[in-house]
Amino acid sequence: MKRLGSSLTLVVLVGILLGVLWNFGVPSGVDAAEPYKIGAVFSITGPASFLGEPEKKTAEMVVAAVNKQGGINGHPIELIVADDESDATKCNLAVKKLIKKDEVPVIIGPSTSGNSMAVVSVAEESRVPLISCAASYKIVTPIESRQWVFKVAGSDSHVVEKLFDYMKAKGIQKLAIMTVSDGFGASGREELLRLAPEYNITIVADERYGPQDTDLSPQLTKIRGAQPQAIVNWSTGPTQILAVKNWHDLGMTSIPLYQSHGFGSKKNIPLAGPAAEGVLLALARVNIGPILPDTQSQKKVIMEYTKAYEEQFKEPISSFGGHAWDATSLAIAALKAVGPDPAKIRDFLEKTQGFVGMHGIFNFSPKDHNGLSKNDLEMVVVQKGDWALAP
Amino acid sequence: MGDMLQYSVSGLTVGVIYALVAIGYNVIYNVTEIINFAQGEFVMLGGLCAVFLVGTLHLPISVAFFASILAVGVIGFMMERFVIRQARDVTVLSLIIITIAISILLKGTAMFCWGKDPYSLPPFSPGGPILIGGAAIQRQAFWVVGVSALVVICLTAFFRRSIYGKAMLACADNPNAARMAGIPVRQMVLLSFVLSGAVGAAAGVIITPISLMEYDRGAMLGLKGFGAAVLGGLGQFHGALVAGALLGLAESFCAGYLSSGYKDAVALVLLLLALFFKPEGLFGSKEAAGLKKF
Amino acid sequence: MGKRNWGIFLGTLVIIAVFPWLVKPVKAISHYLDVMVFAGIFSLVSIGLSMLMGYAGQVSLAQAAFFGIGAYTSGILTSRLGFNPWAAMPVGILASMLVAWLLGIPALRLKGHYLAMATLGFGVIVTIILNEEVQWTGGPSGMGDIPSLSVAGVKVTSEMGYYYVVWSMVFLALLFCFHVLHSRVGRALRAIHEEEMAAEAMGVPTARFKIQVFVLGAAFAALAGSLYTHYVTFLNPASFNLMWSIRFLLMVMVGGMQSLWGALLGTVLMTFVGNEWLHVFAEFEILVYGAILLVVALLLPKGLVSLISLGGSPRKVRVPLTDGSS
Amino acid sequence: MTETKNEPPPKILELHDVCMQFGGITALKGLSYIVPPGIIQAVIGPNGAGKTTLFHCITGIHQPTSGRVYFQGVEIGGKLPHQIAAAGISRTFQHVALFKSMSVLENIMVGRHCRTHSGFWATGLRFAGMRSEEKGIRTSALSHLEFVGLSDLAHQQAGTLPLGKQKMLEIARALATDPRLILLDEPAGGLNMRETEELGELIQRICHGGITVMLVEHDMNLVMDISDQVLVLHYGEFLAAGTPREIKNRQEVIEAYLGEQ
Repeated sequence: MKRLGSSLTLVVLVGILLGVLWNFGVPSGVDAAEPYKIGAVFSITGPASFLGEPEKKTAEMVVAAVNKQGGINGHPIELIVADDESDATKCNLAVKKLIKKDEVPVIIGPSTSGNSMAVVSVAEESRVPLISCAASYKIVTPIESRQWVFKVAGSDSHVVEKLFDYMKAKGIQKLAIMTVSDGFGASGREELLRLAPEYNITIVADERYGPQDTDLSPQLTKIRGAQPQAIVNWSTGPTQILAVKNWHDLGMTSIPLYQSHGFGSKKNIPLAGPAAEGVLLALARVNIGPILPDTQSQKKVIMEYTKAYEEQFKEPISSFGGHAWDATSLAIAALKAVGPDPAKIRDFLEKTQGFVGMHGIFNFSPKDHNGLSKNDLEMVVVQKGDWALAP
Repeated sequence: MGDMLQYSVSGLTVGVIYALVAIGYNVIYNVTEIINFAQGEFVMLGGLCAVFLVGTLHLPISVAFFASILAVGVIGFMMERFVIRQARDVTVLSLIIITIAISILLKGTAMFCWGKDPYSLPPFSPGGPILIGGAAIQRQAFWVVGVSALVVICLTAFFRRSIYGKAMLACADNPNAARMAGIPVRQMVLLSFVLSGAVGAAAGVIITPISLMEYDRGAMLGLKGFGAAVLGGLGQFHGALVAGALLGLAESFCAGYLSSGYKDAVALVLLLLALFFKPEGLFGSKEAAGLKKF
Repeated sequence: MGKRNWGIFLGTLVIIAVFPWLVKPVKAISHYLDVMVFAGIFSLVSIGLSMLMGYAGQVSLAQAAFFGIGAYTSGILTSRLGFNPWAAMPVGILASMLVAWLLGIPALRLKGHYLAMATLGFGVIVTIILNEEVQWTGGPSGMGDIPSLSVAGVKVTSEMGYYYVVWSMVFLALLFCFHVLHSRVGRALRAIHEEEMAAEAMGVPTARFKIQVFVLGAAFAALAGSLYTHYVTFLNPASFNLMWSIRFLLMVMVGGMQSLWGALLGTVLMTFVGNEWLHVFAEFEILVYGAILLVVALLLPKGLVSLISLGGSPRKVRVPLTDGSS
Repeated sequence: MTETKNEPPPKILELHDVCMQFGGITALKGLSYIVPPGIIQAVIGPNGAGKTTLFHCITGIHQPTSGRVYFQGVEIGGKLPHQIAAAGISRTFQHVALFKSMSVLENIMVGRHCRTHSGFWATGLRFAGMRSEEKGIRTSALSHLEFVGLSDLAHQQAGTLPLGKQKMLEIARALATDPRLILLDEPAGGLNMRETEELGELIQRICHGGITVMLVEHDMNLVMDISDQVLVLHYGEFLAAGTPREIKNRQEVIEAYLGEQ
């Protein structure tokens, strides 16, 4: 009898476990007017949290503002935010939960290219439009198997094209590149290597380093040895500040240093300190609202967002928050036009033209689910601790 | 030639930090044979405490240095007193899990207090890098080497000369015999965690001006530090210093001449080779390693 | 296998078989099916780890690395070289077993912390290689468009289909392991865990057995890796890093190390806790996760399973006189 | 190596100038000794004389620093303990080394390990050969249990047994490996009078079963009572050897134990 007893207890325990799951998960009653749901998955914690956090704050801010004015045709917007902790498996599960449990008609995010790639197949199979905030061009190519996937971040290729145009104008032919060994760095490196020949630029040094390295002088010393005419550092987080400081400390300021658009957050300049003087980068206009000429069509929208964000969160805006602004606004525009039907939203997004956003003017088409180009970027230089339009 | 010097300078600077982390491992290991997986977090907390004291409270760096050491020492105290000591069935496995859990908790708390962005500290002595033979040596690097040397000297003296130090070593060799000789083993274990926290914090404060500090920086530092500790021979302070420097140089030269991507792998391969072929480390004695009962 | 185990085995089999139909109709928890698919994949890894750690007493922080080797071998063979997924799977398993054998020979001479650190170091090296060998693994930006599994010509893309493929593998693995454990090999492993020197003196080739069980663990992890690849159809090195090795270790520890049921229970619970129930804490998730581990490690060294069999005095170890299967 | 029927090898175990050093200390200095088969060979000497070290050298747990160990004419110096167990030497340990969480029967079944061979695949897939082998292991283990009189405790957890019974179990486990030579390391340690007597009878029964016994023991009555030969070690060196009666009144043996008069 004893043996049967203990195996029964195990079965009963698992039964109780299921019971707990059962009622724990069931939601309470239904709200008044049918809310329009928007699903959002960002890397709020984990290594990519510097992307996810501003994105989450911006998305919530935009939805709150729209809800304050009565939502969309009387329907309040319900933003359901999930944190994928910068992990592909968690992201896969979060997106499936948003689709199955919350039955959202449109999803914004994820923040990183890696996680976006992990959920492309989920969006395609569940036929729910997904607007990624990540940059890799692979998210929307090949277009045939990316019918339901859009992205609001400029591809790295646009940023590289902008940099190379500028370098070509300055007559730079020998370039050294140093990239961080994570998704962001690898994608940048691919574009730099792919597009360099088109601008007859030869890559004389190709260095890589880890996201948590404490010192980049070995890499920079090796680059100095290759005597390049310019250096491109492609990374985000602390390593891009280290690159600037080591470049300055090693007395290499005679060789111009270009950074990736990752350097675009205002917080980086005080961190890098005086060493950042003269650093060049290609940035979306969201980061340089104040110095934009008034005629610029994006200026108004950018200034509103900058003021609202800095007032609410007491910290400078980041270009990654801008991606979330574009994605959320596009989703809201689609909901306003065609209501919460995934297929209609997809078609609406695909036909959106001239949408004025933070990162440029979006012109989507059945062949281009990104809708941006290199002209949506500006060459910027760090002068006296702030951005200035590059000469 | 300049490059060689530059690689060795940056290698030594980073290597000395690994050495300090390794010393943190040794202090606890010497008394309890526990490998504290949260050692990397002590370094991170040291750096971030200093950032808070200097950045927010505008204290001078010297005060912040000692205050941070004290603060992380207290964290070490609480970790041993309220957690390690409560562990019931103390097996190697449960200790590994406990220290990993503590490192996750420390990382989480740091994330809340300091957020997710990297922070910097003004270098101890202002001014640009000093150029020697084509290599630019940051002034902070001298502080790093100087403070580390000071820590090693003090600790070696403490363990060799002072009564407390000898008592702690006695606890390591034979806790029961030490109890018999009237040594309060519990206090010694507590003291070891406090000391290890302090050493970790010192490493954190002096490295932050060079390489910035953020809430999840502890893990990799902890791993490299353990590599240095094993390479130098667990329990050997001077071993840790030499091994740390070796590790730093190996990394830097690998980044310089081989491929910078595999830099971390070099340090880990050295760790594996030491574990497989010379577990007692460069300076440890064969018998000592053999007798350590795990 | 003892009567008691057969009872639990069949009971759990029924629950797992019925689970999708229980969950499907209820909208609120219909996504629990996806979580259970991952729980099944991770169970394969933790069963192998439980054999190694719970029974043979050897700690390993490299299971995520073997999980990765299996996943990437399948990924590379199917998406780059056009292999059929079912053909790529055994290759991944063999590759992982070979690597485990090469690592095992020097590593398993070590004990305790040293062994933990050796396996940890190896795991991080594998992650670095996956990151750096861009032309093969796609590096940090990952490798995409991997074909999904197809059973008898039918593409298994639905969660339900994959659920049954994965969990049938889990039960086959469980059956295999139970049979091993209830034989001379199982007794030898437990003897190694209890008193290694005595086991050696009684004629158990302890070194060889430790390596064999280490290789077995790697094989299960690689099988799980292949299943993961064809389910997510996208790989990036971050899914196989040190943090995942720690999670597998914790799944086995939290569940309880002295039985494979502990590993299974721990895996299912931790997968749900990690991916599902902690979301309510949102920002505080990392703190709660750390706190749970600490509480379990301090108060429940024997894991949750010990709660179930806490019947009064240390219960008699049931070895029926007549062989279960005769 | 076939044994000629009528003339068994004159020696079952031969130690040839065996030395064992741990860093500074020399535990065994040049010990040479021959153990004839089929006898109870006692090994005595004050603590630290090197008795347990000798056992470790014979069973391969330590590798002798120099010198050679022959078992039935074959050198076993460099072999691993499990190979030596398979060759036919088994042992018990000074501080009982049982598999505490396993049952009494399972402990003995582990002893059968070197006499059986099915590996992971065979046991995992339950090949036919494996099932019959399991039955063989079980019946053999039960018979050894019977031999030491612990049959009623077959399913008891080994760790919960009283010391006396644990010692008996350890002997049964050693016998389960079908040894030709069994080394008993202080089996009588911690036993009361009655248990020591039972132990003495058991050891004699083992010897009559054709298994040579080497016995390290401090209980002089037991040693003098049942041993055929006695070897006396002193600070790792050979001091004396002979029948119990010869050894009992040898002057240097008494001094070694009781110190200078």
